[in-house]
Amino acid sequence: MSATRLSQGGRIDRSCELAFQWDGKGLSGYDGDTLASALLANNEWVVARSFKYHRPRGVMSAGVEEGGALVTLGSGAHRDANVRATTQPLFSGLEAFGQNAWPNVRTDLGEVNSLFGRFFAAGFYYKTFMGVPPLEWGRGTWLWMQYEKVIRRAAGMGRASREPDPDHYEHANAFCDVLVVGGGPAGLAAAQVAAEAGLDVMLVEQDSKLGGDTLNHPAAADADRLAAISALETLGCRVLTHTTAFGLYDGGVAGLLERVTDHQSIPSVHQPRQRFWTVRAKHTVLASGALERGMAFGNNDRPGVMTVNAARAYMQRYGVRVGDKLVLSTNNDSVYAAASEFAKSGAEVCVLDARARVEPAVTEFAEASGVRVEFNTAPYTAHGRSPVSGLTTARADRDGWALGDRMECDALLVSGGWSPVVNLLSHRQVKSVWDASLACFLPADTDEPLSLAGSAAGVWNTEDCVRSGEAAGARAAQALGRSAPTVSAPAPGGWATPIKAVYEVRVPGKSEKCFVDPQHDVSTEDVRLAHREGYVSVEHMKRYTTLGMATDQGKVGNIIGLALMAEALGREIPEVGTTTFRPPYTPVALGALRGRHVGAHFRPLRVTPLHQWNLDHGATMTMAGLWHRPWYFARAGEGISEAYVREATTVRESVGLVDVTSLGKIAIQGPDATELLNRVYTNPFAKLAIGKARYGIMLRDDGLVMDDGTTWRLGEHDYFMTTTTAHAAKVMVFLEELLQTRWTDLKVHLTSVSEQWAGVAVAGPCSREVLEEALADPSVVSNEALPFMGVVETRFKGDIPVRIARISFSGERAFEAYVPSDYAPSMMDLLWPAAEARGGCLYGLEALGALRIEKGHVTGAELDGRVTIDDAGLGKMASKNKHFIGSALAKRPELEREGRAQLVGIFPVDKSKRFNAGSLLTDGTVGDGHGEGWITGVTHSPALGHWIGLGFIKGGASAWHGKRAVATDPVRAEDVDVEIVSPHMYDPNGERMHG
Amino acid sequence: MSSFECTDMTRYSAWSVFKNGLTGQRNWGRAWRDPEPKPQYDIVIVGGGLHGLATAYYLAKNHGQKRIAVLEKGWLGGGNAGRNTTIVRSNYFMPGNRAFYEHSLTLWEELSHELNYNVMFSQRAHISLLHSPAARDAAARRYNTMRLSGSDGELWDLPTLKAAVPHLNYAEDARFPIIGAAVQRRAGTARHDAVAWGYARAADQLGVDIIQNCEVTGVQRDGDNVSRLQTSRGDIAAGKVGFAVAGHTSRLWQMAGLGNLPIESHKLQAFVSEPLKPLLDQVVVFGVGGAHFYISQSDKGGMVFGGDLDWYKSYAQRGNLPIVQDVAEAATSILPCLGRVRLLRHWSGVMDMSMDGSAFICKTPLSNLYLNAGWNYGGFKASPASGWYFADLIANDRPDPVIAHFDLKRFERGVVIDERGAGPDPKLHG
Amino acid sequence: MIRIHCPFCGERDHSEFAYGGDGSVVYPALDASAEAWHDAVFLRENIRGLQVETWQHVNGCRQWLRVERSTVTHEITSVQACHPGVATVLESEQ
Amino acid sequence: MAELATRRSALDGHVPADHIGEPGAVGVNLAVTREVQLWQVAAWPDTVDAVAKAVGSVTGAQAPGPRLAISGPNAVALRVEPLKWWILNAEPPTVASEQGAVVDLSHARTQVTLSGPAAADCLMRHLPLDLREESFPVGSVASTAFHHVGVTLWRNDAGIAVFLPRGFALSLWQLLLETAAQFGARAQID
Repeated sequence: MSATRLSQGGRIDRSCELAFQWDGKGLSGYDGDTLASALLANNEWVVARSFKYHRPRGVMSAGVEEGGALVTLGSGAHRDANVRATTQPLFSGLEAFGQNAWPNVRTDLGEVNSLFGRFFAAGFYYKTFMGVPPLEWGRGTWLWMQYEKVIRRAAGMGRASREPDPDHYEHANAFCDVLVVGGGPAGLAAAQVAAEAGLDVMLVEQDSKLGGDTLNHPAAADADRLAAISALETLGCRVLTHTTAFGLYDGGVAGLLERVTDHQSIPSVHQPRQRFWTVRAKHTVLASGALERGMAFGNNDRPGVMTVNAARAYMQRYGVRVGDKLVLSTNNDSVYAAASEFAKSGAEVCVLDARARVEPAVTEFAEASGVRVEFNTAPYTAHGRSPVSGLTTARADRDGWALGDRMECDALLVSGGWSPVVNLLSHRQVKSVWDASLACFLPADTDEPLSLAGSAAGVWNTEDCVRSGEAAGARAAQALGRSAPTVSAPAPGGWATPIKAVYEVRVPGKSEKCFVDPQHDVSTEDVRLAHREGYVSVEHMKRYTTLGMATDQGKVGNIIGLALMAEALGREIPEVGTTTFRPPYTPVALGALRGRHVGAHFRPLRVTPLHQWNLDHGATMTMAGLWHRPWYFARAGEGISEAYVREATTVRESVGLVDVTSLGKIAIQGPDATELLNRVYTNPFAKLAIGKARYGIMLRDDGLVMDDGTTWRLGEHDYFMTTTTAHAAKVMVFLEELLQTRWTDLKVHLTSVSEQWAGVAVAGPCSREVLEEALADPSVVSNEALPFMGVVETRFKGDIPVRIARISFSGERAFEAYVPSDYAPSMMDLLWPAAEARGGCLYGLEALGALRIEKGHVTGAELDGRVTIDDAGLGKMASKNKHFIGSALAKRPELEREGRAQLVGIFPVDKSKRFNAGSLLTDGTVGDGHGEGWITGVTHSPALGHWIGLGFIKGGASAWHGKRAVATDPVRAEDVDVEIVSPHMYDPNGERMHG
Repeated sequence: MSSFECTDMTRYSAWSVFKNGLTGQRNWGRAWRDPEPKPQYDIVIVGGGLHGLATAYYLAKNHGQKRIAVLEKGWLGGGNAGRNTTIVRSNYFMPGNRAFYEHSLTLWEELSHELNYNVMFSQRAHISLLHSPAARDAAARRYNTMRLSGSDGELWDLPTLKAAVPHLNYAEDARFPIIGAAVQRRAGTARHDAVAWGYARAADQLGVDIIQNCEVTGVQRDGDNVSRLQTSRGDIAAGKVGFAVAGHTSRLWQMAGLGNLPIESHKLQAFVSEPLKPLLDQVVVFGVGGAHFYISQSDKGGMVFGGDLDWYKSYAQRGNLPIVQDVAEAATSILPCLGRVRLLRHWSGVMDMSMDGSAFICKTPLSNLYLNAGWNYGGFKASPASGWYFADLIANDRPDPVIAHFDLKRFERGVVIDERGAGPDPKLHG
Repeated sequence: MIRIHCPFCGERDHSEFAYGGDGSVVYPALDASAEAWHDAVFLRENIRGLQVETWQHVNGCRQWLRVERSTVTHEITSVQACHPGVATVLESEQ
Repeated sequence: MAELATRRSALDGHVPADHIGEPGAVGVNLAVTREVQLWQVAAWPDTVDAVAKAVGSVTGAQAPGPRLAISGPNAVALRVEPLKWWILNAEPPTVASEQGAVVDLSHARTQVTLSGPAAADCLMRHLPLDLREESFPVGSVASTAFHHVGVTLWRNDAGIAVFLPRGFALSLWQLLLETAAQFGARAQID
């Protein structure tokens, strides 16, 4: 009554014993085991509990299709839920736990759910839990949410860690001529033929070893496998094992997941846990194999019920025979080799073949080994709990099935037919074609550079698979222009006796719980209920019953569900439909998909050449798009508020320096540069003199404001444009689009020189003196030589080239100086002592904001993509004498309507009060809830001595003269009476910057 | 009630579930009939998605209309109804949008009772993470508008957020440190398929013919009037016709000979992880540094999430790898524990992306043709109000003031209802 | 991943490119009417099938490209530089 | 400051002196060029030949065609865009604006050269380009995306030179070092 680790055979290394923990229990296995084979060898039959009814679940397969043996691996931050025990290589020190059960999977109190199973039919939750039972009285969602809490706790499978994942992952890119998916006989043959034709071939295999199903054959057959592997090595074919091709995408691109260290006991800290490959192949051969499916019969989910080929794998590959007394149930020829191998190893074996008769050659060999065969027989229901102890059979009769006999067994092995793995083809939205004679979906033809080979193409015999692989390899070679021997691909099939389609064994008048999707506890009755209720399209059935939506995506259960629905509808399977498999083929950790782009590297950080210099001088940084920029430079005892007020005050009183490198900078060169600028800016640029700069506004095509900035004329055909930090890339791309697609007659080159030039603004009454001290020739910045909006190219001391414009964002006398980036720290080492000597300061974004709000200068907070140039108070910059980008659509009636919200300044009525940006401006009533306007920015104005703001309000300042306005901010529970004023709140005539 | 078999099981309740449990679940009837199309209807709605079904339901329920058909080319709810991340919220602030989405949210709150179908609307709160004072102020404006117009909205500081969602990435060296959140507590998630089925069943009970596998292949005009629709199941004459076929609006529009629309079809991917025990109780939204990401956990335990469009026009319901990577980067950067959580499936839906990110519910150049389109990312949450106002428009042949600007002429007038301020580029309105 | 054959750089992942939009739109002259601009800026044929569209090889040679691509299968049938002068230069050098 | 100011690379102070990562052999060498000299020369579509000649006169060799670099006795030219060349380590030619345009990008890019047996593998962990010797031989030039940032590559006798936009250089450098650790690596600046 138990599984046995055989003393010999298999592909495990019995000299290398591995200790591991299962649910706190110390067990051991061997190198080469999977967790599943090791658990079976230790007679651990119940390894999981099902989703809904908490029925005991054991190992049902030996591969990725596993719907039963899902466990949790590791603990703490390394905890990994829902791991398939059947694909997890065993390593020394592995820790695994049962999940979805309490106190443990062997004794789970959740099993009480099974008692109420009759009420938990598919979709029952759509019909209740809305209100107070029994008749769902009540309103709203409150009651549902109480039920939902309980439901959520019961649902879910494993428990994920809440701690940050401590592992790292990476991406990798690869290119090849031919990508072969699957390292079974067909894949190996395809790779070899393609490589022999001189192609660059990559072969990926999800298993730890190459060989595919031949690994489940007696080890004596290994010669062919090893020869094929060494041939690939000689040919220089790239082979990745532990690697799953999880998705096929456009352009011949495949996504692969390589599990680099998941099978290692103590991985190197420098190796990633997993690697996500993006492979671009010119041709792809899918040799992804086929999966054996079961049949629906009573208690077919019990531990001890598994596929025949799984049991064969456990014996031939892992040296574990799952029982002494084995019953095999089949509807096809594929089980007889395994049956005779079991018998030869000493087990008592009985095959129940659902067919009336088979070709004698099929059973001869097995029977000679002592296998008993009963025809017209199938399991009706399994008995025993964990594992099964026997079964009651059903006998085929004219009307279907009739109750048969009771038999004893240690394990019930089932083969309901084979399903080619067409999932990757399905990712390409190629629908597969039903083949009634083979009872499976076969891959359909496609125009894409894809070939199917081996059992993925419905070829059942190993020799045929090899030939099928050779044919696919040759086809790939020929498609890529190489000569290769023409090999004719074998036709699908290969069984001596046709399969008999058996999906469910049901005896009239009897009912047992028969599972279609064991992981989600979807039963045959659920499918029939979906039919009764009209959820008959395959997608409705799937969604209503949740069939095929578990972690195996219905790899084996879907066909049974389709067959049952077809039967209920009295139609054929293809008329019900096929399911579309979505990537990934097997689930992929998000960590692998993100690679190294996480945490601090989620997005690349952009820093200015002054970054370190700023930090060294006390900067606190803030983010601005991808940039880090100085926010404020706190001195001892200061917080942000004290610091920025001091900085802004210093700028108005003496001088301040601020890093403005992050502004976008574009070199605009060529004979038509002036024409380009004149077309994209709203204001005239045709007559800007060399050595002058001009502030400009750009609109979008739809007439709303896109960006602002200054453009400097350095030469006849040579301009230097600055954009806002936020829109630098967007402006560059838009100008490139204009020149390359719309105005191709203009000779203009654009080059982003944002990275070439580091900039600092020197602002304040003492700004000129500071510059003079740093310049080789101080006279170039005198008021006469460099009047407001003048531009000069000159040198700092130390022979540092610099271009300087006298422009001002602060409203003070100010200059922007740009030097080649590598010289930026040297520039600051010249400017800063000069500024410091005059009581100057370094300032950051917060003070910059305070200064610009005082002046009513707009930034991204105001230019939010919804305002017109008039709204922003810049209407005078829109030329009436020329057409420019946006000028046509800016004239649409709503955009020119009277009473639109206009840029204004905002003062508190009580000057001791502050108010918040993001507040709405109202007339004191709620109105329609949208208010009369809104506040975009606030600051404590050092110059005015109270809080001020910028914002928009209907009609602008003039309409609100003498009227009450309220800055209302319900989310911060503040209402402040405010006065609406001109946005130019400080030095409205601009006298300070002209001197 | 026409041909619908009315049994005492028609009404869903704990009682009916109990009784059916005792009788082997044999007495449930069809959720909706499978009628043959009739040659003529008063009103034909093209599109058996959420918007079409809701429209038919409210036409029958609110406006007493009879002889209504919904034509669906495939299976009900097979478009974006079945391919979204199920988020329901009303944090819109532009005039029109604000009232519209708020009305939708109030309809959601009673929808399970209204339809007698549990759509599992769970008001688990919608949390938009904030990363800078500027972002907080922009959110304040939006949420203040919500508050002032009778909705709910809050700004959370960091301690409040940490208490509610302790396992977000609060590290100071995070690329975009979190400073707080803007929160709508009444927002949440619903079971997307259930909404389609619930509307279908409720509409069917009011006599609406829901006809699946019925593709419109031609629109026959009689001057400025639609006279009949050619379908894969025969010609159908209609008094009034409503189009509600997200993703494919342009095709029908052109079948009707109406030229071009301010719409492009783009695809948006959605993602679900393996099922897990409760890990996240709220909807969390992240948008900074050019990234856009939203995540919640379904009742079944899957983490359901999504990000941006694939950035290029497409009618293909399949996604590509760059967005898969982007979304995984965002997911694990804000919830670092998700690194080991596995993606189970990713798929994509086809969106009507409009030029300003806002929808159309409007009359058309044809006197008896009405348009419901351009839902961008927002279609799921909008569906109850969309059906409500579209039904009202069709029944009364005039737009309710709330949808006054949901018309095709707004771009000629220069009306700006652009929630993102992104301008006339459909792909930017995610 | 769509693979785009850039006439300068060769075949590359679409992630290096930025999608522009409908390449059949002819933008009117700056002095054209608001109606003409409205149609160009706001109305789209939204083809289901082969369409001409623009992409910029933004992380490559920065060329704006005119690409013929199916919006259903994503298959690309032709790519050329939008700028006729650049297209000529590339043709002569390939 | 009477003496000439010195240039400061974006990676100054960020180049580890010790062996990086996996002990043993060095799989990747990462060398930062401290002072890059890089000029861009652009032509108009109808002046490509003339500008190519001007570029050639500076490098002392023919101007390279698309995706190529050609090293002349005096300097190297890289063809980076259909109408643009980069000239390394030399003063640019004089080009009248009717012929084209010249702009200095010496400070705009940070040059890192990867060499060693795993250099291409290390870069291909990040770049969607086939950098194996046979596909990207010496003299090849390509621009691509490195974590959303545009970078330009050139394989020369010393290895694969990567030109990183200066502001992103540090961030991308950190990613390269992280990746290089699995191969065993050394870094240097000069």
